[in-house]
Amino acid sequence: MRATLREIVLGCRSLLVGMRVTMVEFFKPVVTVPYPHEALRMPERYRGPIELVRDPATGRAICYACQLCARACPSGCITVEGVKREGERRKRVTQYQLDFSLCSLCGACVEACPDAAIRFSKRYNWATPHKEEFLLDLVRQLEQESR
Amino acid sequence: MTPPPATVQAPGSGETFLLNLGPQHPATHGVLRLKLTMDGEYITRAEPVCGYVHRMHEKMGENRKYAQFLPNTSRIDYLSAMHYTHAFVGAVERALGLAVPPRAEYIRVITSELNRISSHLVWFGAFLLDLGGFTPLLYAFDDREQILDLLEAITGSRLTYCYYRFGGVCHDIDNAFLEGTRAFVARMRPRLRLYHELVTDNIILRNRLIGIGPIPLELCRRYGATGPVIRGSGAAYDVRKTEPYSVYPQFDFDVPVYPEGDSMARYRVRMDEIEQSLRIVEQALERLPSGPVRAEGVPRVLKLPAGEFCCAVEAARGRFAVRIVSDRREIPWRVKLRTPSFSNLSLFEEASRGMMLPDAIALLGSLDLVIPDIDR
Amino acid sequence: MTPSPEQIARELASRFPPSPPADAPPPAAPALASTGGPAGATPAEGGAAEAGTVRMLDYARCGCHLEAHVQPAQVVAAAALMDQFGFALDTITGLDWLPAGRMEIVYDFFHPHATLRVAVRTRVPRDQPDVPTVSSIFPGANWHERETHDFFGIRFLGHPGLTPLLLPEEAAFHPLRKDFTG
Amino acid sequence: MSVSLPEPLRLFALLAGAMAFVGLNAAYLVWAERKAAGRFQRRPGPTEAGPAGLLQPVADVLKLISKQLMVPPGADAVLFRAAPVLVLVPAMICLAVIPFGERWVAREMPLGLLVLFAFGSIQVMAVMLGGWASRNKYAIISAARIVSQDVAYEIPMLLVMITLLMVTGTMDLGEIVRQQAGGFWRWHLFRLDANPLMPLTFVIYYICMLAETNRAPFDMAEAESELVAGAYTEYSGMGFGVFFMAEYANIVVGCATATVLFLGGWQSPIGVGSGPVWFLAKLYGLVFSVIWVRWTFPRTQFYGLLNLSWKILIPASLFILVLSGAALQLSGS
Repeated sequence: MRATLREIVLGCRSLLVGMRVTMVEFFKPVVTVPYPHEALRMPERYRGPIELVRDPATGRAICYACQLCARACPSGCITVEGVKREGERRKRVTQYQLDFSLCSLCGACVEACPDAAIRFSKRYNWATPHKEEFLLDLVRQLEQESR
Repeated sequence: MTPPPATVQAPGSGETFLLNLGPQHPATHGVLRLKLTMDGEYITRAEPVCGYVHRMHEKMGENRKYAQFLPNTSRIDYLSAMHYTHAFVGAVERALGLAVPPRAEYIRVITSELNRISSHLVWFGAFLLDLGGFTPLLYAFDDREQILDLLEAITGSRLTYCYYRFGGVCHDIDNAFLEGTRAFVARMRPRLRLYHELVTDNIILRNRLIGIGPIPLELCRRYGATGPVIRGSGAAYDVRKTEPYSVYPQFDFDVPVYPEGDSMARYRVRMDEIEQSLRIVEQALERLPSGPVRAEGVPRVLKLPAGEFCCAVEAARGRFAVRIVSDRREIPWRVKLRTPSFSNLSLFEEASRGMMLPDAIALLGSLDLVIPDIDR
Repeated sequence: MTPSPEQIARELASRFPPSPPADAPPPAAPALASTGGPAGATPAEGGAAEAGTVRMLDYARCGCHLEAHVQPAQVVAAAALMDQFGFALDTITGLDWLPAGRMEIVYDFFHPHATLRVAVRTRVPRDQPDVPTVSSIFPGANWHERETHDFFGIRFLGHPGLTPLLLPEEAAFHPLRKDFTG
Repeated sequence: MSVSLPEPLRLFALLAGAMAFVGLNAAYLVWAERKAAGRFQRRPGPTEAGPAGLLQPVADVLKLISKQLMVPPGADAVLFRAAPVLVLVPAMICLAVIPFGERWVAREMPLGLLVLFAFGSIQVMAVMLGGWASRNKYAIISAARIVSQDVAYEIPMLLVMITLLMVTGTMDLGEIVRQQAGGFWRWHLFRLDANPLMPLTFVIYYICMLAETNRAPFDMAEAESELVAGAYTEYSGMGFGVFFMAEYANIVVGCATATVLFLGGWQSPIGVGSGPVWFLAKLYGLVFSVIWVRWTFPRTQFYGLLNLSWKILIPASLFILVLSGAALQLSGS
């Protein structure tokens, strides 16, 4: 009897303590970010879909299609093609295709690149109902940016 | 299509009905299916059916180079990605005899323990959700968000970190991370007190957990249950202590053990582990050595010597072990992943016999399952 | 009371001696190899280690203290021995040694109270991969055996329900066999 | 009602008023609950539809109305369709007898309290009916739970009512409120002279009310983490919407009853300036506490709920009843 009464009293106390906790939280400011109106900035190392880096000297992509990224990729989602032009020491990238629907953003390609010719973009809120839109042509993307 | 007749008989009538809990059900946290043979609200047999998110990671391991398998390790148990990567790089480092620089080991410990806290916070929230309390989930996620922000800043990802490399870690940590982690540790202690006031001491919760779903130590041993499950049944089995890896022996921390074996014991183990992880993080921050974060002389083309190499870690849910069988090629002959949720769930059928449905759900929640970890 | 690796090794070696060839005298002492290199074998020599070999291993190197090779028929007795020593079943898995025409089943054990890892191994022919189940001793083996059956097609005789666990219900393929093609 | 209307018209106006009140009340209580839940959880709650999300209920209703009503194959179609209606109508009838102010009562009756209790328990049976008719195992388990929960909690509730009746001596709700005029110490909640355990009586009533309305922490019937949505699992569109509406209507009825019986109805706590404003303030204060409780506690276990009723609440309310009788006898009325 005594133990039961004690339990009831302690139990009621625990309930009141819990209600106090939520009431204190009730008057604190909200912690969420109202997403479409306000968005967080992605950190420096954020891993978005990769993009080609421009060589400031030439204005073109640094990439010379050495294929190391394509070989490092565990999902095989990178296809690179390059052409060697007359009088140039290295090949120039002509096509850099990324199948983002296969990419797991692991970063093996960026790490494998010997010349830092690819980097992560900060793109994160990206959705599409069409799978083909995830087939990215990074060379064209770079050209469009320069325009 | 006519559904099977549903009848509820009084207990003891011997007439049972089959209840399909899942694969889509609020309490199964993903796609686990429980085939429940029910006698009224009492469970006479609970048969877990898994494999709905089976991805055959082990086959993928046989098809790609060691470095290419690294991203997979984050995706087996997405809530303790750091630990899983740790086990895999650990096995490779053992095989190659790589000495990891101390700073890298310390960074691994800090990130692993932060990851453990964030995993336990998810469990805490989801468990309370199973028990019908929604508010603690959002409090826990608020705290977890702080960890995810910290880890995202150094790894570039919020869940699938893929941060460890053979012989070290990917990038060094910066001052902002150190400050942020200190601030988090300072913030978390009062938050734990809040959790105890709101949840642990709550009489409703205590009545729902104390004495419910008892798992004797013997049952844990025969099923190979590890992690908070076996520690909640009275065995101080923690891979960080029994099979020390990384620099864990240098830290002063306790292994929380509760002998009762009920859901409350497992709950308490995890809550205490958050506390202990905070202690480890604190110590690691204090003593963080300077130096490189990647070992010298890691071969560009990674080939392991022939033989088998195992490495086990204490993941948030228990013992995770990787076994690599190498035949000197660039890709492994076999990668075996021993996941804790698999063994922890396998005892559910025996442990839940004769329980009422809500109690069985409390038991299921207290096992802290991640379904992709079971299915791999 | 936690056993030492040497003690377990001696016990294993004396209980599961190498099967004597029909025309040779039984060995005088059980074979107990000293601390060796990495565990296991390579596909080329897959299945070379004879049943009855017990080897102490370099834990720092391969994450295991001890491995014992037994006959397929002896796995239940070996599991019972590990049970007596208070071990817990860690996992069961298969290995396909295609070049040697054999499959290997590895039983991993950990000790809940000690730093001790033991692997019990047995080898079966690839064309008839049968081995008795240990689920009567370690009920946890039930799922591990089902999984191993899924992946390798190894049949665990006496198993209470060897239905696919992770693979689809009607799956009749074994993806981790080396000759499996998607 | 100062304007006298012919009886059929009056009845019609009354019903229309009750329906409008129930609908609006439910819609905006949902909004309030979501806002409050948000604040308890440190998030803003609905914000997108209209200022501060005030149009959210309109959007919700439009969505629910536009959905197809499904009757699961093999279900008892008649009972399945009748259940939502049966759950809503009693709540409306109850609202009709509740005095919101001195003259603000739709239908004053000398036996108002009896009406409240007669119709108050129908809704639980209607939810059970819905669960039973759904031909869904989760719904049936839920229906079985509702029955035993209802049986367990009607008893202490009625015992508490008898205690209160001994104090008031009347079942006329208006009269009961009038007895409590003159300041908050005159409220039945604080009538310690009539029964020293009066606050405890209120607490027991409050717990029973939570259980009767299937509100957390006693929402075993819905129990979304166990039974998906319990008795409502198979209901779609407005079928579910009506259940939802009824849930809030029943909360209001339960809280209004508590206000009338214990908190002095429309009487001002300081004795002057009484009016319907006070009634609504007390009513929605209680409703807020119901929301607060829901967003604080986990759900009780089913046998925990029965234990609480049979082992604690019923003995306690019996004890209070005896004590009340003794006090009445001693004061020599």
